[in-house]
Amino acid sequence: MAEAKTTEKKIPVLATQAVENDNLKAEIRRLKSEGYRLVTLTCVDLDEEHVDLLYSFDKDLEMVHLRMQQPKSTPAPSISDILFGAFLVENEIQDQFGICFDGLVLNFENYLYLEEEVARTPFCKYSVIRKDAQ
Amino acid sequence: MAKTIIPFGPQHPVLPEPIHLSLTVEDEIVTQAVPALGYVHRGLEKLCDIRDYHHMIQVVERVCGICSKIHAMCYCHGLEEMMQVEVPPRAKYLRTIWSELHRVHSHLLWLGLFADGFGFEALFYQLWKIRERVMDINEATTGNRVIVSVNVMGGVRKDLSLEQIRWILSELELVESELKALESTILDDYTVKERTVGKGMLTKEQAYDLGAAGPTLRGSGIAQDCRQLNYAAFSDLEFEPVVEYDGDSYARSKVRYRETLQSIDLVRQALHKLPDGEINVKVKGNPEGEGVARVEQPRGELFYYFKGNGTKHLERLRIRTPTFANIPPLAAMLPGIELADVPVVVLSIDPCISCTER
Amino acid sequence: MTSAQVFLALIAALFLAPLAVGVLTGVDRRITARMQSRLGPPILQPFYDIGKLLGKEPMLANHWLAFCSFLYLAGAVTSVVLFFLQADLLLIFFVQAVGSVFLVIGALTVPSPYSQIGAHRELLQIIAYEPLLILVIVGIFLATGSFKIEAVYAMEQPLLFKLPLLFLVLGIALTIKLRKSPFDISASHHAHQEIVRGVYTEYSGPYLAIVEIAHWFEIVLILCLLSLFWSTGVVGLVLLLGITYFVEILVDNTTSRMTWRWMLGTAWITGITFSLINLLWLYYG
Amino acid sequence: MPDTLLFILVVVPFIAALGLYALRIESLRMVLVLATAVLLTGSSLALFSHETVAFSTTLLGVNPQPLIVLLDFVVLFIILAVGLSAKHRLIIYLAGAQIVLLAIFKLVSPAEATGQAMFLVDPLAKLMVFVVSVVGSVIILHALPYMKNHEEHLHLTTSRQPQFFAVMVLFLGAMNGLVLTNDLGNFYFFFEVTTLCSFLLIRHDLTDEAKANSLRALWINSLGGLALLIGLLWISLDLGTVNIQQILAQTPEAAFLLLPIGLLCFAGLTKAAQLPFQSWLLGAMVAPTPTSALLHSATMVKAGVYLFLRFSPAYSGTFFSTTVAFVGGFTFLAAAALAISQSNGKKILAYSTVSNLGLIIACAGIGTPAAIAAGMFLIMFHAVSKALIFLCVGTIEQRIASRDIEDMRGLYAIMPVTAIITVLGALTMILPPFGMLLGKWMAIEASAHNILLVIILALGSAITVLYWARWAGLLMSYPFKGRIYPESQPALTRLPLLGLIGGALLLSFYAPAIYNSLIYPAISALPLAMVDTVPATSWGILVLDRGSFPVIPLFLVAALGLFAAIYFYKLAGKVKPTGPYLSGAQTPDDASAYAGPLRQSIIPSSSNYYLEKIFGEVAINRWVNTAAIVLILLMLGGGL
Amino acid sequence: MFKITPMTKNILKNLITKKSTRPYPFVIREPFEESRGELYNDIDNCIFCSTCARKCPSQCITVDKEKGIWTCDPFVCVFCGTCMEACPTHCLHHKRTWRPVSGQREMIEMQGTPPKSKKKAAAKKEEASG
Amino acid sequence: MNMLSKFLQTSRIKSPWVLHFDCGSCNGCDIETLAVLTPVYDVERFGIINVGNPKHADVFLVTGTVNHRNKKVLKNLYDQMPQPRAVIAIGACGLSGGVFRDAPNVVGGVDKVIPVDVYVPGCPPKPEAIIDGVVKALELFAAKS
Repeated sequence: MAEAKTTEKKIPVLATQAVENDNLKAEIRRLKSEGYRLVTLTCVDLDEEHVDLLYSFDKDLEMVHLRMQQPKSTPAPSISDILFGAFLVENEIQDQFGICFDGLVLNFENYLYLEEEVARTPFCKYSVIRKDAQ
Repeated sequence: MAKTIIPFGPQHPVLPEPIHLSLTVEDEIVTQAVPALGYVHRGLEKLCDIRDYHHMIQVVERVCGICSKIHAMCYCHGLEEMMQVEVPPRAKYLRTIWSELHRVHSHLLWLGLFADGFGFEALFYQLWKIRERVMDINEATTGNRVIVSVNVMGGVRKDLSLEQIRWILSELELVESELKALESTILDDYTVKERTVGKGMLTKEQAYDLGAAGPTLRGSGIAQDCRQLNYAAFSDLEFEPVVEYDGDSYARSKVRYRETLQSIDLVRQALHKLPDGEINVKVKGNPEGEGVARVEQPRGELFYYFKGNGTKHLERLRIRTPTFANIPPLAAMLPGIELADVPVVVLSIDPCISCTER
Repeated sequence: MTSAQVFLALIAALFLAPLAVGVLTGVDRRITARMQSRLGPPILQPFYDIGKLLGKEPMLANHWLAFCSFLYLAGAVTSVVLFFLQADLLLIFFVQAVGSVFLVIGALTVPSPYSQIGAHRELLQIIAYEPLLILVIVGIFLATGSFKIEAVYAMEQPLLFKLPLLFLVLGIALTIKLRKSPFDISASHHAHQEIVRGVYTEYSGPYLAIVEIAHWFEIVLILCLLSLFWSTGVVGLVLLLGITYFVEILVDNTTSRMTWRWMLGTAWITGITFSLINLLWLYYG
Repeated sequence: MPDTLLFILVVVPFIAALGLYALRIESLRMVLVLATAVLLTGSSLALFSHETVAFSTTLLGVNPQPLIVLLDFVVLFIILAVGLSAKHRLIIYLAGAQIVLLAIFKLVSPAEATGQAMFLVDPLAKLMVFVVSVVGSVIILHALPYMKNHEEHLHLTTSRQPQFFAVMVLFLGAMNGLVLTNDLGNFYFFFEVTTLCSFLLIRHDLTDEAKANSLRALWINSLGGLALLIGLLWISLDLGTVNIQQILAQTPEAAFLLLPIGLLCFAGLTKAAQLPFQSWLLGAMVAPTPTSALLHSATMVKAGVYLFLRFSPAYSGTFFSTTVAFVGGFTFLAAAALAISQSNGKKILAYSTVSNLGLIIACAGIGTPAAIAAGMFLIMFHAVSKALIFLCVGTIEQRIASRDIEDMRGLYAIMPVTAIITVLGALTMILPPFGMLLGKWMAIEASAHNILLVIILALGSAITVLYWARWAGLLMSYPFKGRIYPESQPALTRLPLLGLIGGALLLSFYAPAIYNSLIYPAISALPLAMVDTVPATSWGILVLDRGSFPVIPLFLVAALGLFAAIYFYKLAGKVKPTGPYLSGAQTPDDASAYAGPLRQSIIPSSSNYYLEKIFGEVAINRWVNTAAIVLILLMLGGGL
Repeated sequence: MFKITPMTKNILKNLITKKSTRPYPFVIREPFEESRGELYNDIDNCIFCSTCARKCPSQCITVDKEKGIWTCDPFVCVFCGTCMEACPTHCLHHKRTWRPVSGQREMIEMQGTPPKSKKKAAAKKEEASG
Repeated sequence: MNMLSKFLQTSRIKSPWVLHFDCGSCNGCDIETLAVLTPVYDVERFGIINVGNPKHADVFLVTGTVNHRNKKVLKNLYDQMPQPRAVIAIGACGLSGGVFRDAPNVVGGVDKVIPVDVYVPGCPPKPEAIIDGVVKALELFAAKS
């Protein structure tokens, strides 16, 4: 699982399968048809421009992770129309990282957790300008 | 037809925690339920920028006060795997014992609150009375009743003496016998069944597709328990995941009742098999790379994601708690039930909003 | 009745009876606590509660709450006074309905969803227990030949022997009126329910105190009705009331709160079946 | 003198109606209506000064009989014409059958026996005349501003008011005639006139719905008319007389007459819109509200129960009588249950009317003196209270453009006076010490020996409380800080409301006096009444053999409680205001809204429980109608 | 009856057996040996090394080496016991009883004498341990 | 009259009804607060009932950190409580924010929003400490009246 890197110590890396914006939904559908269920999404702040979106799936306690690099300025495709359970976590990422999701079934529009006073992007190390989701 | 719209929460006596539901009801039948969160949101995942990864143990313990030990265990377990630290076997066993004790007290607490949700105060009081024994064990062995703070990186902070083990065993006997005296009330009482059977139906398919976790999933007939991943000492202990097939509130309460007895048994097994040796090892260096960890909380599967960058502050810590996964199934269960059953159904997923929002 | 008797009856109705019920409520809470393996509050706790509420700052969401709370009290007091003056039972029943109706109207005047739902549930409770009370009264009439209370006291044999099933029916009505499990659906003493304190939600401070006192009077009335079933001896009467009340507490502690649908069905079906059997037995037996 | 009164009560309205129809000037119409109202009110009150009077066959020296026969056929042919033009087969058949039967009746009926009274003023009639003339006049006065508004709202080019008021006034005359006549033939005539009036008034607005509903009313009432006519013919063939007093004098022994009397009662059931005939009354609610108040709650439908009360001595003590009690009692319960599921204010009132009429019929069926007294009380108090509430709903409807009770939530803030009057009106329907409850109390006490019936009455009376109390409550449901607007109304709108509520309270207060002077003589004159079971009064306390109802003492206590409550209410004006409890989620600037999900500010709304699944029309209509039909068949069977 | 409402048995048993209430303010139960109560600094032994301040996860301790003032905000302290275990001189410990409630905000401020000689050594040792 | 006013005063101390609001606590303090209502601690001995409705409550038990969303709720609830009233903040979070002081969405302790009468430190405080807190609040009532 963990691949060795040329440092003095092994750095564990998560085994992931890379996906792009365009084939994300197809991959999700494939996993769903194979009987995987969504565990969660994880958003990791990479730099000023990008975040990583990790989609974690599970089948009989075996996990599969998809990794998608997502520019902060463009909306990511929402998978909540395929897996309703994803709506909450996508809303959470909207709140914390300011990423917008296209086609969220229940969109709290960046105010799932936050009130106006703090409605910035608290989880980004590099601040971005929040766009109102459509 | 005219509708009644009710703000259910954030402050509501039947929900111990602040969650808001905008309920639309007609003749007390719920036609629409929109949840609103954010009343407990603290943003504590972000604290990893300020607190180092040792401090974060205390922070993640306070994600949820009811299963604090298990959060800390998951956190330590994940980081230890990332940093390739081998935890001594006694520490593994002790972690198992305390985590199962937490499950016992959490399930007793839940059974009580559930009874309270349908207005059975006497049962609520009796269950909480039993629970006090577990709390006493916690306090006597760790120094605190609720947030026990026994986990450290590389092991645990407290050890159990032989005398304590004997006392715990005898207390557990009492807990078990007192709980069994209530068994017929929890499982067979006419009024209890009237209020729970068939309420909040979640089919097997729904539960799977919506990503339900823990007893909510197992109550719908899917035998998935993260303890089968054999973390801590679970590889040496014997247990079978508890499954019920009806998918209603009654099935979920049955799962939790049987799990309580199962956990008492697991504690007993672990205490009998408890190996000798060190209780912790010193952890050096800082976490680097990525990793995940999953353990079974009383409410279901807990998932941690770590990303380290070689400093003592983690770069990203992500906690997915079981209630977070159970909110979408809850949203699916609410429409169509009676207003009087809203607390019952909401409680039947054992919501821990403080986990959900972190 | 002589004027001295009337005076004594008034004193008993206005002061002694509610005091007794206050103490009874205290004992009730104490026994409940013991059943739950607790120590429980002092016996005089209900009086402290009332006293505290009277001393609170008044706060209202709608003026009519004040108006209605007082009329609730007026209705309840009048019905008890009428009972002690040995008036017509059916009349007493209708007069107490005035109180219940005003409690509901008061709760309905506030546009607060909890209060409104509580009020509607209270109305459902009213339609659940009112027919039962009327039937009990009719049963008493069939047994004594009169709706007047004097006729009951003229009996040589306790009514209980003639109306055993109707006594149970009255017990159902009593449980609803006492707001005890499984019928504590519109309001309950502890607030652990889905509609907070239901019909009481918006009454606060002194107005809640008035509502509580009025509720005591309502309990007095129901207990008086119960007492009619053993009108021949004080010992039997006290025993009967004691046992009935104890059973009420027992039921309260061994059942969960049910829904109004269940309540309506149960109260009507069991209540009417029991009364029908008893009345037919009385009529033809 | 009595002759003149009778002339004024019965004939003058007919003349006034012609005048109103011909004169198309608004001010003149007003004067004419006012004058008629004053005349009618005055004469009906003057009638009380007379003992029971029987009138000869002539009225002011003229024999009206030929005129009546003529008009009778005119009415029937009009109905036939309506049926033909609407191509409504049922109406055509029913009208045709009646024309044929009436012709037969006129041919075979014995010549009027001389010396027999054509009109009779007895206490029951006096009571009905009072209800018709006084309450009716008040309603017609209220209709003056109402109809003006109504037509403005509809943007009519040519006013249809002349026709409206003509029919309304005409109806008063017919109704007075109906209750005063002592001749079943004439009774039939007046019965048909009221049917026609009702038809005309229901279709007044000429909408499709109005037309359809008016036709339904017409055929159901014609069915009643036919039953009445058959019964009439049967009786006249058997007894050789159609004089009501003579029939009553012979019936207790003449058991064979029960079936024709059953047919008369059947006519009464249709007129009183008892189950399963309630549908026409509900449909009639499309008419302008004064119509509903006058015809469809206060007076015309009372003709049905009047029939039951009038003939109660004829069947008292028989199996038939018991079934009548059950038919009435069942309607009382079922209509009350159906009322729960309604949110349309006028439909609630309609069901409530049906329900209360059922109670009165049940009283007639019980047939003891106390029960008859209860029935008479109920007729009077129901007329006043129900007319009041109807007028209130009409007034409210014109202001808020809705008759849905959900839309009346918080009405107190917009129309404080009307709201309070409506609430009081609703309370007079359900609470002691008011007359309606007095009647209900007497009814339950009188029926206590009939176990099944008393169960039905107990359930019905509880359900009645539910729909009135929630309506009363929601009218006052407004937020604390909500502004209360002063209300201005034309005098002719306000005064009738005040008059009726004052009347309801005063009549309730004087219930013992009314009992002594009016009802006691009526019931003690009943052939079966045993004097010792006749209720009595003393000190304002109504005493039955089995119980007592202290009307005046209760009034005093109530007044005391009310004053104290008002005092408290005044004190509460100084109290710190607060918003409703909304789980702490209320928004900072508006305490009656809360911050919901998605950042919305939501105003929590409440609605009544309509229990559609349990008491809805869809859920139970079929069952109750079937049960009612079975009961009616049983009743008619009991006549055999 | 026991079949329909099995709770009856339990309830009646409670009625006749001893109640489980601890009459707390009147009878105080002996706290457990390990209980972590109020944080207490034996200031005479304190060397003002600041280890506790660094180890505290809620950062409620501040140490002023120069003036010899050790302050702790008891309203922030989460009673985890980390500082107690990290303290090189074992001068920090938790009492077995909880900290009493109070009506206003308060700080624990303790004035001691910073031992000049030991200070540097302790600091070094702390650095070494990381 | 004197007797009556004396009775009112005693009853004020003898019958504190509490409103418990979880203002973003981790449930630790929350369950301990609930535990004091249960048989082992049984605060109904002091006449304490959890009424769950600010309009009936005398004592306001607040647990947990205040965040930007629930501070409004906290204020609303406080405003709906009639006088005399007391606020008890429970646990490190309620007193100051505890370990979460620095988290992004945390305002701080309860006293940043509403005046607090009694502070109960602990993480979570033991049920006995919460009872102490209520008793202390009652002393304040006695002093106020």
